[in-house]
Amino acid sequence: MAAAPEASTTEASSLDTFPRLLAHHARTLADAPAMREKDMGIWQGWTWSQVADEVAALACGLAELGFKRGDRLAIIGDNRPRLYWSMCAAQILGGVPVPLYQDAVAQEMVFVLLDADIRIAIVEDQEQVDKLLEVREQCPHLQHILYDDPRGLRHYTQPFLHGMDEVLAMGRIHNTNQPDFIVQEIARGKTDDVSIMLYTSGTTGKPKGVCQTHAAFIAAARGGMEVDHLAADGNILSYLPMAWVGDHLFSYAQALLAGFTVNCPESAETVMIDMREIGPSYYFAPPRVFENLLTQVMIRMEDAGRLKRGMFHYFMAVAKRCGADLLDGRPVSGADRLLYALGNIFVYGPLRNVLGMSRIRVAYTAGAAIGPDLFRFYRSIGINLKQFYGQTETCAYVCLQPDRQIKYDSVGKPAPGVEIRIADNGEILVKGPMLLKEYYKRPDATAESINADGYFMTGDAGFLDDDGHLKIIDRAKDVGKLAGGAMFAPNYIENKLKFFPHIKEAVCFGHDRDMVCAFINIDMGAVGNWAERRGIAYAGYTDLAGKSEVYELIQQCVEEVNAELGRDAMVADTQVHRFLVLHKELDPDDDELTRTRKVRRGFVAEKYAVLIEALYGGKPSQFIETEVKFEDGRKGKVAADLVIRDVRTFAKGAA
Amino acid sequence: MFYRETGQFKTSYAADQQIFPIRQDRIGVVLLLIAAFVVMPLAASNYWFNAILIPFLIFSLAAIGLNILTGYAGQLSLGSAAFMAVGAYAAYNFQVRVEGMPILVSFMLAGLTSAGVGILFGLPSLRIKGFYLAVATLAAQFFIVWCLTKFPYLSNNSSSGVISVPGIEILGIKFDAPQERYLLVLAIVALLALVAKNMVRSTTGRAWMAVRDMDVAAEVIGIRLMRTKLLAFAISSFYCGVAGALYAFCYLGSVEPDGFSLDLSFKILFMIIVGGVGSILGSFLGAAFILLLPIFLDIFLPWLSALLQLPFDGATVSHIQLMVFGALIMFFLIVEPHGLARLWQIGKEKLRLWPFPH
Amino acid sequence: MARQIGDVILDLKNISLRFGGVKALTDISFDVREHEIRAIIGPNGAGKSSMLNVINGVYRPQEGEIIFRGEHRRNMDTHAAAEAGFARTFQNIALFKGMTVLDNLMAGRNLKMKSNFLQHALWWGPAKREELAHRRKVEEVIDFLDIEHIRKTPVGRLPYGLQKRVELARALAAEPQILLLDEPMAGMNVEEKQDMCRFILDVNDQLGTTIVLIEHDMGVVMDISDRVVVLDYGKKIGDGVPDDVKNNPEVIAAYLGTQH
Amino acid sequence: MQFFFEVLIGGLLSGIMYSLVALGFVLIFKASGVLNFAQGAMVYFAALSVVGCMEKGAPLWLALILAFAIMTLLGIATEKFVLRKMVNQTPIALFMATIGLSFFIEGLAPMLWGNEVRPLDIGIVDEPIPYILDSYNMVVSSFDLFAAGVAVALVAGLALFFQYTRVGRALRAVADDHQAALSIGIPLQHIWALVWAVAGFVALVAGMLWGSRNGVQYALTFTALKALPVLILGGFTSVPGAIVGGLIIGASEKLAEIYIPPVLAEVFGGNFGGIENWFPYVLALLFLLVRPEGLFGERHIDRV
Repeated sequence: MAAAPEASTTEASSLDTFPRLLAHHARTLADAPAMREKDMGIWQGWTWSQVADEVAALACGLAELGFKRGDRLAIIGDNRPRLYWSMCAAQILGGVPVPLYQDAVAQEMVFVLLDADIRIAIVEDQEQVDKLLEVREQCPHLQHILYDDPRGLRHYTQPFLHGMDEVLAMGRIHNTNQPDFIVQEIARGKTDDVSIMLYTSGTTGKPKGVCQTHAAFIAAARGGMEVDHLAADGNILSYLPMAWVGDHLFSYAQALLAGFTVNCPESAETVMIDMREIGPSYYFAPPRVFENLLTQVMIRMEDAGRLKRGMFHYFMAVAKRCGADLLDGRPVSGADRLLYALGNIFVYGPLRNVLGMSRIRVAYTAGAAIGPDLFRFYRSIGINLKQFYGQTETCAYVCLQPDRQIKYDSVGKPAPGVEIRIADNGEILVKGPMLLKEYYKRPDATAESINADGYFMTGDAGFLDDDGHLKIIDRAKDVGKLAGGAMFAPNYIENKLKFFPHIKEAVCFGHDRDMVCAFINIDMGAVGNWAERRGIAYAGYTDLAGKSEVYELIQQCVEEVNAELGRDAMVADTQVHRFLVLHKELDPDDDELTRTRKVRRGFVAEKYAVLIEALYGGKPSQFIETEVKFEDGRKGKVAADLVIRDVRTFAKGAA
Repeated sequence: MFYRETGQFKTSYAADQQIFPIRQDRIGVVLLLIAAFVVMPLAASNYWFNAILIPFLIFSLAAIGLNILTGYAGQLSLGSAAFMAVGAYAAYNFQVRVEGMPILVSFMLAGLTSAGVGILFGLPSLRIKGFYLAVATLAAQFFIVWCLTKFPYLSNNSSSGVISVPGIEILGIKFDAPQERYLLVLAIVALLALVAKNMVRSTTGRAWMAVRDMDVAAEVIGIRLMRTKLLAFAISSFYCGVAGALYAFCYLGSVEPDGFSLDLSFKILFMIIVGGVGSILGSFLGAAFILLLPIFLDIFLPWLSALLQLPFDGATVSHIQLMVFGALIMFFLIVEPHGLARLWQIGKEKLRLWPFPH
Repeated sequence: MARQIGDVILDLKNISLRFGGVKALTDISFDVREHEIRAIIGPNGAGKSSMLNVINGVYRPQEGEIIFRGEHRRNMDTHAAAEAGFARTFQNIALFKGMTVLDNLMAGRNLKMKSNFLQHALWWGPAKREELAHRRKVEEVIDFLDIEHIRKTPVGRLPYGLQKRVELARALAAEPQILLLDEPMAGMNVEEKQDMCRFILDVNDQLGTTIVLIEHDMGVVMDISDRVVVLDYGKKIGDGVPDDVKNNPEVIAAYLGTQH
Repeated sequence: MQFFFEVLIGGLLSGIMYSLVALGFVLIFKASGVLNFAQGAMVYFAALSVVGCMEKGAPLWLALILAFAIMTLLGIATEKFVLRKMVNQTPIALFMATIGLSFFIEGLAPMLWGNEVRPLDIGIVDEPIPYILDSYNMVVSSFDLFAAGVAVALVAGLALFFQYTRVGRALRAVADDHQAALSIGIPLQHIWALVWAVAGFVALVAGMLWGSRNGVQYALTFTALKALPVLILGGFTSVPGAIVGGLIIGASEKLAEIYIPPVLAEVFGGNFGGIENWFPYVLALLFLLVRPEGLFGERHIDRV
């Protein structure tokens, strides 16, 4: 024991690249599970040493195909073990993996494929192969395409297509012939090498390739690991796009650092079932997933018998009263403790179980503001849900909520090693080891985003409260001014609107105008259910959105928000005066949302200019026809005569 | 509610295909086995052993036998009692005629003898189906009981076929006391129940169910109807035969052929209807229910008559019993054709999804 | 495409089938080539299902000869047909309703399983090994037909379209050489039909299975089959590639004559 | 030889009695596809009801009418509370339900009317017909002959009922094809209730005859067990089958009863009475192996 600490420190200090981390786990956690994938009806598993072998073989195979130090490797597909392994394989060879969003259409991929000079792409299946074949002419550099799942590809005879099985076989031979090759390649890696390129979806302009080093992601991963005490016995369910920085941090960087097990679901449709089977200890989901879950819980409970429903609501009230306090270690009366313990047996425990959250130690949400009620619900039933804050450029690592210091309207305290400053215009500036190295081939953009003091300009507006917790208001550039001069933070208002389960999306306008107006998207599930219970018949989204009962419902929500805004002097002037319910759902396929489901404000404003005009022109209604793209690529049109409503506003400071 | 399945994932087909894939169920079964093997022998009275536990286990075994034939293979039989009789008399004959025959071997041979007779009476199933076959099994019922009465050789020349079995001794250990006999029966029944479960969850069982559900399709995928049906008759009769041997040796001690009447066959049929057609668990539940119901009525009806001040004599009680039996059978067939086992399953589903209703 | 249609593997010669006095099939001859999709079409009551039933031995024709891979037979026997590699689906779904999807598929492989009931009774040992090995095979079929989510559902609870798919899966589980499909798309909506079409083509293309199918939807038949036999009142009135059959006056007459 | 004929005729005449019970089975099976195991219990119940009513002072004719009313009620109740609720279930399940029904009736009947054995006198004496005894020296019971006459009359009556009444024709339509019957607007449930009533009537007649011969007692329920081999032989759906089957079973059973036990006794030694309990079954079974569809049944082709 005495000699051990020293040995481990020397080793730990040398664990500065991901391939070295993998090699380390292959030795120390050799037979512990590294990865699982639901396939063929059961969870197929790989231990760390098996993963290391597979990765080595894959790296050798890639080398045989001519993949060299500094090359970039495109990775396209759902979360599959072999796709994660390809990342590490590329890193071993000193290359840079570039994961792409798998649900993007072929033309959207062209930009990245060209921008990153992709020569070799590893893709999941026939679907992705077909996309790449479609755009191959446009990408002259693309030399090899490797596919994971050979299904349906039997008759594809193109010489540049390779099954991963062949490449692995080839690599194994290579590995046996030159056993030192991999060791040497790993040794050649440096911690300041770029380890990954993640393209920012970019709410404006073309995507930019964010280059992050091993050091940056390892620092970010280590900070998170320390705050949340992540350990090798943990499990995570990896189901979010591999191209998203969060997945890279949790499922790749932290998994390799802490040595916990990454579990890949069977398919996108079975995520909930797979989640229940695995029972992850570490879980991430965007707020809308938590929101959908809660809606489902409530809908399913509606069908329960009277007695059970009564019991459920009783104990949920108990949880609301004291659950979150218990989790945060605040004092709670003995009677409430007893009731909560009972509730834990009859409601919370079983509920966590059916949601697949029984074993969760930490759950995270980020990417959008989460409603306080929603947040509170999960914490009150004993799930340690937290928020964090970060960008692709900061390895998704800026602020974390430490245990027992959870505030519902903040994103937590600066994470270990991170410095935060608030600029005069309210913009949040951050500095630390996790900052990007550069934007790929975009020195101009790199220079623009990092100021002279070495701080990265996040583009978000916010402030630190008295306890040092960061609160986000809006995108800095979106914070505008009303014609009257008052500050206008559209996101802030929109989030308040979106906290109502009936409102799925909201877009507010008001910059340089004399009042605030809003577009609303209703939530099809929640409002549909609401309508059914009232016996309101409807045919599809457009019809439902136009019902006067629905308008009535939404108007109530908007007025409640107005009342809330009215109470706060800072934003009282930005109450919503007029609104309309859009005739179609905003959709990434129609470019109205980003792939991460953020509103493309400018695009929407342009596309629906006629509606904005009607809002500010005082018209009672407006006809509009819009083209929509269906999932299979077909196009169609939806048209409707949209009603516009005036809303009651409240005097400043009035309740 | 008590199920916490989150995190119980399966990494091998072996784990996925085990009899109780849910951990809480496995714990429950272990507790049940401990209760049956350890707690009961210490806690139960002789009345419990003799009047409830031993007959319960024996009838469960017979019900498993009938369930294999009727519930799994879909061949209705009304002659289970006759196959029990074959088992009882075969075991008796092996015991008294072969010097030094171990009792367990006798039970085994009794089962095999019964299986042989079962195959014989199963032969018509190759050409006839449904009611015709059900009626044909009545032939077995009447013929076998008649044979046992009329051929003195079969009862070792005792008058009118009554046999009194010798005591049980295994490897020098006597099984005389009620709890000793209980443990013997329990061990045999538990083992055979496991064997039955193994069969019904493998190719054999699937072939039976395939023949039951859609015989033409079964034939087309290569299942041999003849072999499958006869195997079901043989296994079913084996179980009934062993149950019969236990019935004679461990329960009554002295039996006569008329004790294995059509009424007994019906009783076993009722057990599987109430318990659950096509369920091993159901066989136990049904046996318990049908066995406990008269005991319950014996207690409840006098109480009721006192309450309502109606004169219920013994005959009336037995008439009410008949009516309750009949009504129950109709009730289950109408309301829950898959019996108590299905109710159990529904309840379990509810608990697994708790607090959600479905 | 890359799919190679091979030699004749199944040859039916002068088949006649009667039920009592009713003639179901009269002197019908046609052949099936390896790897092809062969359709049998015809108006209601033309004897299409009877034809399939003759091919895999459910019915025994009074006259004729069935030659499968050079082996001459007076008639098929269902068991022999199954062993020879015939698998089929039925017009009115003939699944084992009380069993799960998984068990239905496992039952479909029963001929490949060699352990006996005594080994099953003991379970541990050969029976278990065999069971698990075949489970793996069955999972491949489940994966192929995208029915992972219903693996453990009793088939009786499934909607019609899925039951049809499960029946196809059960047939595939046997790894057949010839697949006989009796109206695989009957009663389906457009989307389900498209799916089924794709699966049939996938089976033919990727597993190389020869397919004989009966179908009512002429569009589907003409799209996916290599050759078509047309029956009417138990007699063959046309045989050839879809385009030829489409223009055959006798076929047109039969269809016009019965559809109105 | 004379003795042989005497046995044969006796057998044929008692076979007619089996046919009567079998007839009840056939009626219900034809109309609803249910093999009604409770037919024996219904015979018992009907006979007991007549006796019971007479004990309460009703004359025979009134007792008969009352018993018929009771049987009709029972039929309607069975249809309404049991069969109607089991429309989607397999025939075997329905069969098992009638076993339950049989138990229910076996409990209900003695609850209502008491369970002691009682004689039933319908005014027909059971003694050898003097003429036949004199001329052929054979014992032929006048009662048996009367029973045979009743049976023939009943069959004739049923035939006329089926052939010439609207209800009868409807019944036949149902028997042939449920769907077709539905599509021509016959309420299936009424038909079923009616058919149960008719079966109840047949049970009543059988109960009268069996009861007055052997006394009204629980053993009357066993008549169902006598009728089952008749059904196997004659087919579940054939009225003539039930008659011919009954005759064959009756005759062969009596002959077997007389001629087989002595042979067995000679071979094995001992007493081999009681052969009639199983002989009809084995006979019917052997017959089935040769001709699975029964005497008059139709060959069934599985459509797939």
